[in-house]
Amino acid sequence: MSTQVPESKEQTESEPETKPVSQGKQKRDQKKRERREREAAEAEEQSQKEEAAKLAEDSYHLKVFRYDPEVEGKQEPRFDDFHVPYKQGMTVLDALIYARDEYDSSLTFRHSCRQAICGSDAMFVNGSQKLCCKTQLSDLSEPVRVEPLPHAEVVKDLVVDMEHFYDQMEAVEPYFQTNDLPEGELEEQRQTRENREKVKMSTRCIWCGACMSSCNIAAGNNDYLGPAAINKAYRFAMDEREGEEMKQHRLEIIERENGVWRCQTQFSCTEVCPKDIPLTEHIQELKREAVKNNLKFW
Amino acid sequence: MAERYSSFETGGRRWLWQRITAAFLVVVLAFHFFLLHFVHHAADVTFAMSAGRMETLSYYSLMVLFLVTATFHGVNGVYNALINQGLSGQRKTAIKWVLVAASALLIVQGIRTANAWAGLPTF
Amino acid sequence: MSQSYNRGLVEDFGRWREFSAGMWAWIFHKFTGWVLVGYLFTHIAVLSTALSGGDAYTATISTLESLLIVRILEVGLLAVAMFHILNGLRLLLVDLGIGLESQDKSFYASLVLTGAIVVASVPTFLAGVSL
Amino acid sequence: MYEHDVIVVGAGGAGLRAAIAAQEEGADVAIVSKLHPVRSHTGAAEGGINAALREGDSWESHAYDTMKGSDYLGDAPAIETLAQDSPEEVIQLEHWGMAFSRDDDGRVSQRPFGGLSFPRTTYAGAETGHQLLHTMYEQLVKRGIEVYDEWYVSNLAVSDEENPEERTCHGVVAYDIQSGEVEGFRARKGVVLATGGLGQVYDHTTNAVANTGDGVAMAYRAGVPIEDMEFIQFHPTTLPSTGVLITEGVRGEGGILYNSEGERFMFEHGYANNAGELASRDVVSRAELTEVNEGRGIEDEYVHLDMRHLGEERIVDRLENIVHLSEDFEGVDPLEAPMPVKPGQHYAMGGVETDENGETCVSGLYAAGECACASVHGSNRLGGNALPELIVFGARAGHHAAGRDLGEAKIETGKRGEYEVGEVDTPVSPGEVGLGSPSGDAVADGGEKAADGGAVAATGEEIVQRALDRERARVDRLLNTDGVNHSEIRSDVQQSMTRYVNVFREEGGLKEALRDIREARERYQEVGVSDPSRTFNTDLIHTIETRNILDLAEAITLGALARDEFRGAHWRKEHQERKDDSWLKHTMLSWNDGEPELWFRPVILEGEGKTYEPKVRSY
Ligand SMILES: Cc1cc2nc3c(=O)[nH]c(=O)nc-3n(C[C@H](O)[C@H](O)[C@H](O)COP(=O)(O)OP(=O)(O)OC[C@H]3O[C@@H](n4cnc5c(N)ncnc54)[C@H](O)[C@@H]3O)c2cc1C
Ligand code: HEM
Ligand code: SF4
Ligand code: F3S
Ligand code: FES
Repeated sequence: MSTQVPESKEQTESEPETKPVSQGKQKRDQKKRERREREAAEAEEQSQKEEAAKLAEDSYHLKVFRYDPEVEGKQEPRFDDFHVPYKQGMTVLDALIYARDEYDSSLTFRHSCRQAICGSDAMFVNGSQKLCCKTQLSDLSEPVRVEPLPHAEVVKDLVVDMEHFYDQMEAVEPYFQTNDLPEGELEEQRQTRENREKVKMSTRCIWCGACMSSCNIAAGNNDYLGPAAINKAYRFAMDEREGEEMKQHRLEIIERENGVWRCQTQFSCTEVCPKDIPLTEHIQELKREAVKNNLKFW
Repeated sequence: MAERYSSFETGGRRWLWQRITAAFLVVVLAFHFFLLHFVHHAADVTFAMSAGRMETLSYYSLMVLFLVTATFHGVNGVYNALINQGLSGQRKTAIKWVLVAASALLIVQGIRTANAWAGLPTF
Repeated sequence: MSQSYNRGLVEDFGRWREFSAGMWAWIFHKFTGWVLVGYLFTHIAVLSTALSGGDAYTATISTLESLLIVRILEVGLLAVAMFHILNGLRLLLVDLGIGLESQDKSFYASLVLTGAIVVASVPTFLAGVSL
Repeated sequence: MYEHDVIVVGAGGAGLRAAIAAQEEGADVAIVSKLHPVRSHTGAAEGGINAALREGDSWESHAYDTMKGSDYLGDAPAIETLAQDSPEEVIQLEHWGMAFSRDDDGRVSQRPFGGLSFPRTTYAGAETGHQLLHTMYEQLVKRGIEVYDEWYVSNLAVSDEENPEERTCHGVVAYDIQSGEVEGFRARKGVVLATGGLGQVYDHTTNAVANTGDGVAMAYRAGVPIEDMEFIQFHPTTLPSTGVLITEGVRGEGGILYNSEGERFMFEHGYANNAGELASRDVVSRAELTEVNEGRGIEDEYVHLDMRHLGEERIVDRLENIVHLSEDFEGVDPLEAPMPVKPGQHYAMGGVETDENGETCVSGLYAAGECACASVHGSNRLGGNALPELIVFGARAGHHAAGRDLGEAKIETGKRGEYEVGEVDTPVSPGEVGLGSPSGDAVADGGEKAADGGAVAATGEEIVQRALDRERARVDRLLNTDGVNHSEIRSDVQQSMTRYVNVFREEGGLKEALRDIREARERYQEVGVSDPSRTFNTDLIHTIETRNILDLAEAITLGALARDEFRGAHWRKEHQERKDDSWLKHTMLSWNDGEPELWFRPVILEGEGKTYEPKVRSY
């Protein structure tokens, strides 16, 4: 646990200067003074900037969830308001980046690719799970409320703990397994186009966790595999290259107590998936496969 | 990891039965409602009329089956809902047996009532 | 691991305004299912008066049926049952992989149909009730 | 302190392959990555992976195409290794279950790609990189390889002998983003850098926000030479607000570029009278920028790419994902309006100098992927050649680091063999600010001087510990300083780079950029982190990254200024021809105690049984 609060800045800065001061230190102090003046000016400028943005017609009002276990004033969660000047094509992520770079550099959120492929910026925007980089501000009503993903613990601001999600993803043996690879050195396995087409959508998952966050069953029951992990299982179970025997094994995995049977076809996963994966459909298909499979032995 | 899912209680059977009973209930429930609210009005129901119907074996067995399926379907539904809310371990086992007991009671009581109408012993 | 903040359950149902069709269907189905189980138990309890003799049974039923509140509850029961049945059928279709793309439409259809059937049967249900 | 045989820094395609390879050799391997593996930017690659798989194709032909594409600045041993190993590696991916697109007979499909003499690009729809990344991560899970995700590697623990060629890398120092702890990682056998691209040096790039070139900068400061940094590939059609790439396919299908006057400028202004919109990437990029610079851009920023005339049916059939990209990321429906596009940074050909086994001149230190320069791409990368580079050199680096004998490398690293000292005339002195001042201001930001004295005979553990102590002090200092926000510095440098060191390079502009970078370095002396928290402090991480961006921006500009010729992606206004007599050599930069030193190493054109003769590059 790292709950220690870093020494406050005042302390370090006002430490009495008794020791002989080196030239370098003097220079730094000089700079520090200048900097403080400049900062004051900047703060002024910044609030002016915000004021101006607020007044400007083309600005968006964001209400952003803030929380930090270590920082006083943020230990109790609160919402901060940001007014961000709007530009054609601006996404929620762009607005957050702007707010961070221009107003408050401690605003914290995950992001990387800006093109809906890394899956790091799923958040709760105006009440539903959205991938921020893929959500145009112009499609939202103001004020735009940005919160961390529900049903996950908040680490700080908009960052949630993804460990549980990763654990579930990795619980379904999410790797290709087969017992008979072709002989020749440069021989690939054959796969029909139809079969690739069948698994195609399921391979598009970017592990953003939006689906898991939207599913009430997953929220109530931490053991439930959740839509993304089941979809991962689907991706392999339906891949003809793995062979029949492996498919049996895969069905056993998703059939366990907290596998597919927990899904109550809420459809919220399908609704929020930014990659348009038909999750409910995949889950339902696995249920049917599992039932068929069981009937064989009855 | 996968070990966490080692419980071999596959929910599959209960899931399937929930669907099967649902499909059955659609038909029987519709019949039941129709008979008792539209053909006869509930207000006019008397012991004698019920008794009359119950004496036919087919009606009697249909109603018992109706009772059993409805109980299974309803109680299993409740049980599922509780599991979905994260019920597990001892509490889960406890709830399970409470529900089983309640269902047994319900079914026994129902059959006794039916027997009363059909003129069979009510034990 | 660092500390974290759990927002608890507010986020579950405090958000009802943003729920989508599938979510509402799920909530309604749950609710109606529970009401039906509850009814099943009461129903059997009421019917068991038959065990203490034909007259007791007939008397109970006619007393109950003469109460407006019971009649209204019966209409409610019909609504609940109707929705549960129709949405149940929708779910059965979903289980068979039919109509997943129009799952929201079929939910609205269940609602509308339930409404229509209930309205249509109000006269039958309330007929002959003594006020 | 954590300890493993092999530490892999970065979990993109290259890092994952390296880790798997090291594990195949029986090593205890761990990955340390600032992003969870599946968040790596390899996932963004769309096009495909080149590999000579079929009858009628051969590795020789792949090598030849690559050499030609590199404009004869690639090293033959590296290029031939790439061409020879990639078929096996691609089949390996298929055996790991990667969802390649298929032909009717069920075999992996291949398609033609620019600059290739045979359709040898394997692909998985328009999401090849995503499939590759996830397939490899799955293998990682299968093997139970340890991943320290969201750990930011901020320094290498390298011994401090006088010459980089004598140094050894013993591990890394990393910062746990979630908890704020700084920890040492000792590597018994080797460290593999696989930190990816450096697109964030520019303000407009197809690269991810995390692509800040950390590995290149860290290796550079530890004394490892960096190679051919001036060669940056720009893509002509990226969306202005995010840098999302719009594939060449749009122009291939018949999309047209217009300026603000509605002119089809590729023809009307004579940039490419034959090929028009289909001219090569650099030609189109320059044409677009010329239009904007001459006042015919839209909003002084971009041009229009119009595909409406193709008709909705054809667009939806062949370019459906483009419709979504444009709508989602730019808010423009390309069926109704032309898409705004402008050139954006796309790929860095240069990087950490390695041999064909991925090893650098510092023993125990390897690099693979986009951060490395074994010199496969020379002065210009062919489409579809980066992904095979990841898996081929990732695997070699992993195997070698874990101890497999790959034979003597043909490429020499460090100042060994043939090389010449170079010189470049700069307006301001490059490198660390305040070098040589007694106050030690040069390291005020915590960036260390390489090889700064100290006992040479330290054990590996001591060396990691020393680096760890320094890093802890740096983090404390940054957290406790109330200084300039890094983001201003970063964005100034990014803008300057885009303005002066992009597809157009003029002597005056390059010098201007060096001045800007110098100024930024000075401001960076006063940088501070305003977020005081130890929990998930991205402000801190970005501040450290900004330092790396500064060093790399300078390296790119220095290289660009030194190389007075036009080769591949590097265009100089004053020098419009390729000068084979004087420039068949790699630009090398070494960080000597805070000061970049320029030198050159000849290109190796002798391959297996044949020598590649520089020819005019025309397609
Ligand atoms: C839009 C786009 C399309 C492309 N299309 C193609 C294509 O079709 N074909 C092709 O061949 N190539 C293509 N490329 C190029 C190719 O995708 C990249 O060169 C390649 O993916 C880079 O892979 P990598 O493993 O080197 O780095 P990355 O995948 O970028 O991974 C870098 C890793 O390093 C980690 N890291 C970075 N810094 C640190 C640090 N300080 N501490 C810890 N970890 C760190 C990151 O977390 C990440 O895991 C494309 C590139 C882009 C941007
Ligand atoms: C008449 C036709 C009926 C149909 C078609 C039907 C259908 C269904 C289906 C498909 C489910 C499962 C939902 C899921 O698991 O996703 C369900 C759940 C349930 N049903 Fe029914 N049902 C019917 C009648 C009844 C009756 C008569 C009762 C009462 C005894 C009942 C009580 C329940 C309960 C309690 C649930 C669980 C609800 C929950 O999830 O909390 N149902 N029904
Ligand atoms: S299935 Fe969709 S919503 Fe769920 S993690 Fe994958 S991409 Fe995200
Ligand atoms: S939201 Fe949950 S209940 Fe099933 S359909 Fe999706 S997993
Ligand atoms: S930033 Fe990568 S998915 Fe949004």
